[in-house]
Amino acid sequence: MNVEQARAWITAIATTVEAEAETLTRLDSAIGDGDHGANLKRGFAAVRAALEGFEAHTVGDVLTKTGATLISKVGGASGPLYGSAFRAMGKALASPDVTTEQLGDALDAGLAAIRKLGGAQPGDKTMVDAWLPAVAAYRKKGPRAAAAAAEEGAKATTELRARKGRASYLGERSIGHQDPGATSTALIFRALA
Amino acid sequence: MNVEQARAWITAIATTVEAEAETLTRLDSAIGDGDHGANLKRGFAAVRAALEGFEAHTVGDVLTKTGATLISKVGGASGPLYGSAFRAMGKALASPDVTTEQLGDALDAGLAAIRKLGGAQPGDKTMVDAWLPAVAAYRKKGPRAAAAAAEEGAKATTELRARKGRASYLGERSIGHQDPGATSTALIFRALA
Amino acid sequence: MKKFINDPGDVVAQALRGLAAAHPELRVDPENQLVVRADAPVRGKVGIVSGGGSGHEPLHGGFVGPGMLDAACAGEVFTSPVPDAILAATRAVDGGAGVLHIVKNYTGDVLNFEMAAELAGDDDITVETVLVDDDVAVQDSTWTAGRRGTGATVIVEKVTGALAEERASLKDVAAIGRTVNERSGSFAVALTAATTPAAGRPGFDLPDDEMEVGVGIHGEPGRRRAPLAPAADVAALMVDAILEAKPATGTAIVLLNGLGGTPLLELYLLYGEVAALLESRDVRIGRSLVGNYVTSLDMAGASLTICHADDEILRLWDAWVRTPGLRRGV
Amino acid sequence: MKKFINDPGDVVAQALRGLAAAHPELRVDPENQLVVRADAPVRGKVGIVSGGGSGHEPLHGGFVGPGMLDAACAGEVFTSPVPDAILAATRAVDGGAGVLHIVKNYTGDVLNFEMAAELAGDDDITVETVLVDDDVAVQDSTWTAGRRGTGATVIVEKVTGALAEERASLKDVAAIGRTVNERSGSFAVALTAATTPAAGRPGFDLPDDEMEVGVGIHGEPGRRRAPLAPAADVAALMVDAILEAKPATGTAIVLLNGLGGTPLLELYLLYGEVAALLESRDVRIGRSLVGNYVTSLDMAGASLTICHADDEILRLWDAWVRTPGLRRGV
Ligand SMILES: Nc1ncnc2c1ncn2[C@@H]1O[C@H](COP(=O)(O)OP(=O)(O)O)[C@@H](O)[C@H]1O
Ligand SMILES: Nc1ncnc2c1ncn2[C@@H]1O[C@H](COP(=O)(O)OP(=O)(O)O)[C@@H](O)[C@H]1O
Ligand SMILES: [Mg+2]
Ligand SMILES: [Mg+2]
Ligand SMILES: [Mg+2]
Ligand SMILES: [Mg+2]
Repeated sequence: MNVEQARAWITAIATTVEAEAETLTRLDSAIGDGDHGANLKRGFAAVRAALEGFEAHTVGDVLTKTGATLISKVGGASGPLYGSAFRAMGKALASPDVTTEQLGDALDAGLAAIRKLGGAQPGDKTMVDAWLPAVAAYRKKGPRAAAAAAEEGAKATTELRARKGRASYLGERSIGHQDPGATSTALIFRALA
Repeated sequence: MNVEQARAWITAIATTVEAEAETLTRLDSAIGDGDHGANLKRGFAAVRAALEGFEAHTVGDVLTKTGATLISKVGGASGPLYGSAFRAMGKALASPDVTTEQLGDALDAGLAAIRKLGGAQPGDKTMVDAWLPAVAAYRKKGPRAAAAAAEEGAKATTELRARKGRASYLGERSIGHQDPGATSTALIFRALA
Repeated sequence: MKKFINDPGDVVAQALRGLAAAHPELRVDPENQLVVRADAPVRGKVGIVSGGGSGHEPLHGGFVGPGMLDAACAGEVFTSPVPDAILAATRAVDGGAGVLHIVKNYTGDVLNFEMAAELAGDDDITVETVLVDDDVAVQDSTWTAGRRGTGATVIVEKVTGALAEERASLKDVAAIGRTVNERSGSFAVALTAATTPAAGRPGFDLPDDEMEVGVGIHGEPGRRRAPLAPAADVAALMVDAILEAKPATGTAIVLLNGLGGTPLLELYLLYGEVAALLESRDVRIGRSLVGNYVTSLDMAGASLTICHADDEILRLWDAWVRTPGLRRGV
Repeated sequence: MKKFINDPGDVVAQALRGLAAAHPELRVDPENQLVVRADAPVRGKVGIVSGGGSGHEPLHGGFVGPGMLDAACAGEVFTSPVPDAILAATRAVDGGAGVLHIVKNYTGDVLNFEMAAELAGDDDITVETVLVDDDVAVQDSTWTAGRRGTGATVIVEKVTGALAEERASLKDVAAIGRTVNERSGSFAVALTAATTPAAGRPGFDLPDDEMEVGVGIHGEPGRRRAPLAPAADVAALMVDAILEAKPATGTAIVLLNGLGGTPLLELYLLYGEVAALLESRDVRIGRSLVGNYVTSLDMAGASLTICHADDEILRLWDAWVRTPGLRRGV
């Protein structure tokens, strides 16, 4: 992945998040506070604007800028979590062109950042449940497999009982609904495929 | 009408007002504030209680007590208006047994009290539009005709534009709805028939 | 009907019991539906009584206390109080300097207060009445019961209360009340209808894309129905109607009042539009108040009141007051 | 969706413009969504910053002013503010004695405030944090993100604000905030769901004969659904839940808080039931507050907060304060 491809990835995320904002909000209304779609739409619109005219020398520059902007503009739980993930990836990719393996390591660093900040375990019904299988699949079989694994991970959150984030307040009643954050993670990986 | 018959009239009003309270409230919701049924139900329940064990020597005693109780318990526009009407009737009937003609005069005195206090003209879409034709019919043809005339007068308010009371705020929009106060006046005369 | 009540037939008295528990500094009589300031009657001070149907809280009971009302009569929901209660309140606050009745112009309120004033006269209590009729949505009094009393009532109560506290005469207290009323105009827009406990359903049906314009505070429909509009347009509609009926003079006291079901976030947003418009019309906003003061149960909507004040009114508006609903300087 | 707004995507900044117009005594920055007390930073005084998602007005912006908060950050509706805004607020109120962050316990609020505190540390500003987690409807923190911060936030903000005004140290101000939180429990019941401007429809569907029990203030459904019940039963349910989690000690400060769409008449009625129940449980109510303080947009419902106070907390609760939402003694 080179700088232009990194930009293209982020733009693709922005586009898909915009298109799916209502779905994300609907999912978040069921077990959260109904703002996940609006949050990410606002965030990635700001990222799009921030990257315009921004001089990026490395892939990491693009991703770090993305992360910093998300932190500055999103708020909520997903802002710091996704923001930290992109910042961690940016830190790991300090060159103009990176290999698939390097990107795999960076995705893993992103996951680690989310887990460190949010403290979620796999199975807690969060974005971790899409991000984790996606990173594993990426390393073994590349971006398409990663997208499929994220999607599957997101779907599988439906059966889980939430133990982190807002959905955890619902206890048993969180079961039967797909996690919005895991769903947006699937969009991030779909944009990479 | 003797004292017992006067009591029976008031009891009959209480019963019919209770039965029709929801209708009155529905009518009052359309062009007023939706309390006319509750107001009269509360008022006549209090009248019923006040008359129990109350020693009445004249027809007037019964009606004056009724009027005073309505004033004390109803509130709103209809409390003072109906209360004053019954008090005026009571004043006019200071004997244990009264003739049809005397009752006719008393009903007219009741109407006069309503008009004096509220200042409504015929055609203003108020209780006056039922009370006025009822008194005229009572004098000419007795209680049944009075009840029919009141009913007809009440129905005819539908086409009128209100110029008094709460319905007047609606201007043109008051047209097409039957006046709640005229409707309850029809109940009062129905109970007399 | 979804309400925190026990029995639709016994709402007001039970709510007054709660008011009594929350405000030991008030004398509350749930039986007769009265709220009286604890130290009434205040010797030598004009007593001020207001009241009306319940469902408009904090009006009137929430404005009882030093610097504002001496007593409030709480009628049944949307039903004016009865003369007995008004008389009892009048007696309770008569400190020898006479009693002012502040009455919102509705047929029921007017008649019941009139009867009470007559009865008080029999007791040799001097009563003056200020009739509040600020709602400019009601246009022609030869065709109607006259303009309704709405938001300006708060300003009349505050200003007369402050002047009475200075031991002014009944005549002067009544006079300033009338001046405030004359200089005030109000206009309301509703997005939903109120549901009274007695009726159990909304007073009118309003489609999702429409609003009631020129609505009252008793669940009655408004002057007309209009398509739902942005806050900026609603503000313009209110400001236009008020300034047309009551052209600007002096410095304005502006009350943007929620009708009960509208969040404060929206009230502030709407107030921002109102303030910008008034500035563009060269109306100087001297004081403002944004919040729920004269409500209509759970009705979503807002009313705007503009009082073109003079220095004396501003001074009395700024004076100290200690009531559950309005507190300043103590 | 029926709301007084212009654009669902631009509600908070526009509402802050209205707040600025209504309260010239505050410094409002609609761009960065900050509300700062006019004389900040106050030299030698601990600065107090709170904030969170908007939609809970008057919390937090309405509690900015002498005696309470020095600054509030208003996030998007139901979305915690971003670290940049919190950092800007922290800088604006740092008078050299350190800054207290009052944070309601939600993942988003915690993470964003943490990041801001770290950044403030880089500026050599000492930050302490009080985490408010009073909602006893959330039970087991190994299964959840922990108890939510709700009504007790008002008491924490008032009490810490009063102590800071006396020039107490950051350590002491934080300590009393934590004590208030520990001694407080809250529980909410909703009759309808809130509608956010972004979603445009109620957060959940609730049948006409049911209520959400143990609900939060962000439109999320509650712990369970129950048949609609009389006010007396709702009061019992709230009181039981709170006293079980936080048994009585000392004198209680009781806050019966409306969630936005419930009329004051009903809140007082419900408070009457709560007060009677507490008396029967030998809980002494020392202070009470009934009204809309921590709302959830237009949600019909109420929350009860009981803080088992000590003398110091009562003294600070009674201290003077001058904010749009709470005013006393000035
Ligand atoms: N502690 C956590 N660790 C990882 N992910 C989390 C955590 N808490 C919440 N999330 C994710 O954040 C999503 C919600 O994001 P969003 O709606 O934007 O924030 P908020 O809950 O503050 O409204 C959840 O669906 C979940 O996937
Ligand atoms: N000025 C008036 N003269 C005669 N009748 C009136 C007048 N004003 C109102 N009414 C009658 O009172 C009725 C309303 O009574 P009610 O609903 O009990 O009182 P309110 O309008 O105070 O709620 C109207 O339908 C009308 O018939
Ligand atoms: Mg959310
Ligand atoms: Mg009526
Ligand atoms: Mg009425
Ligand atoms: Mg949120």
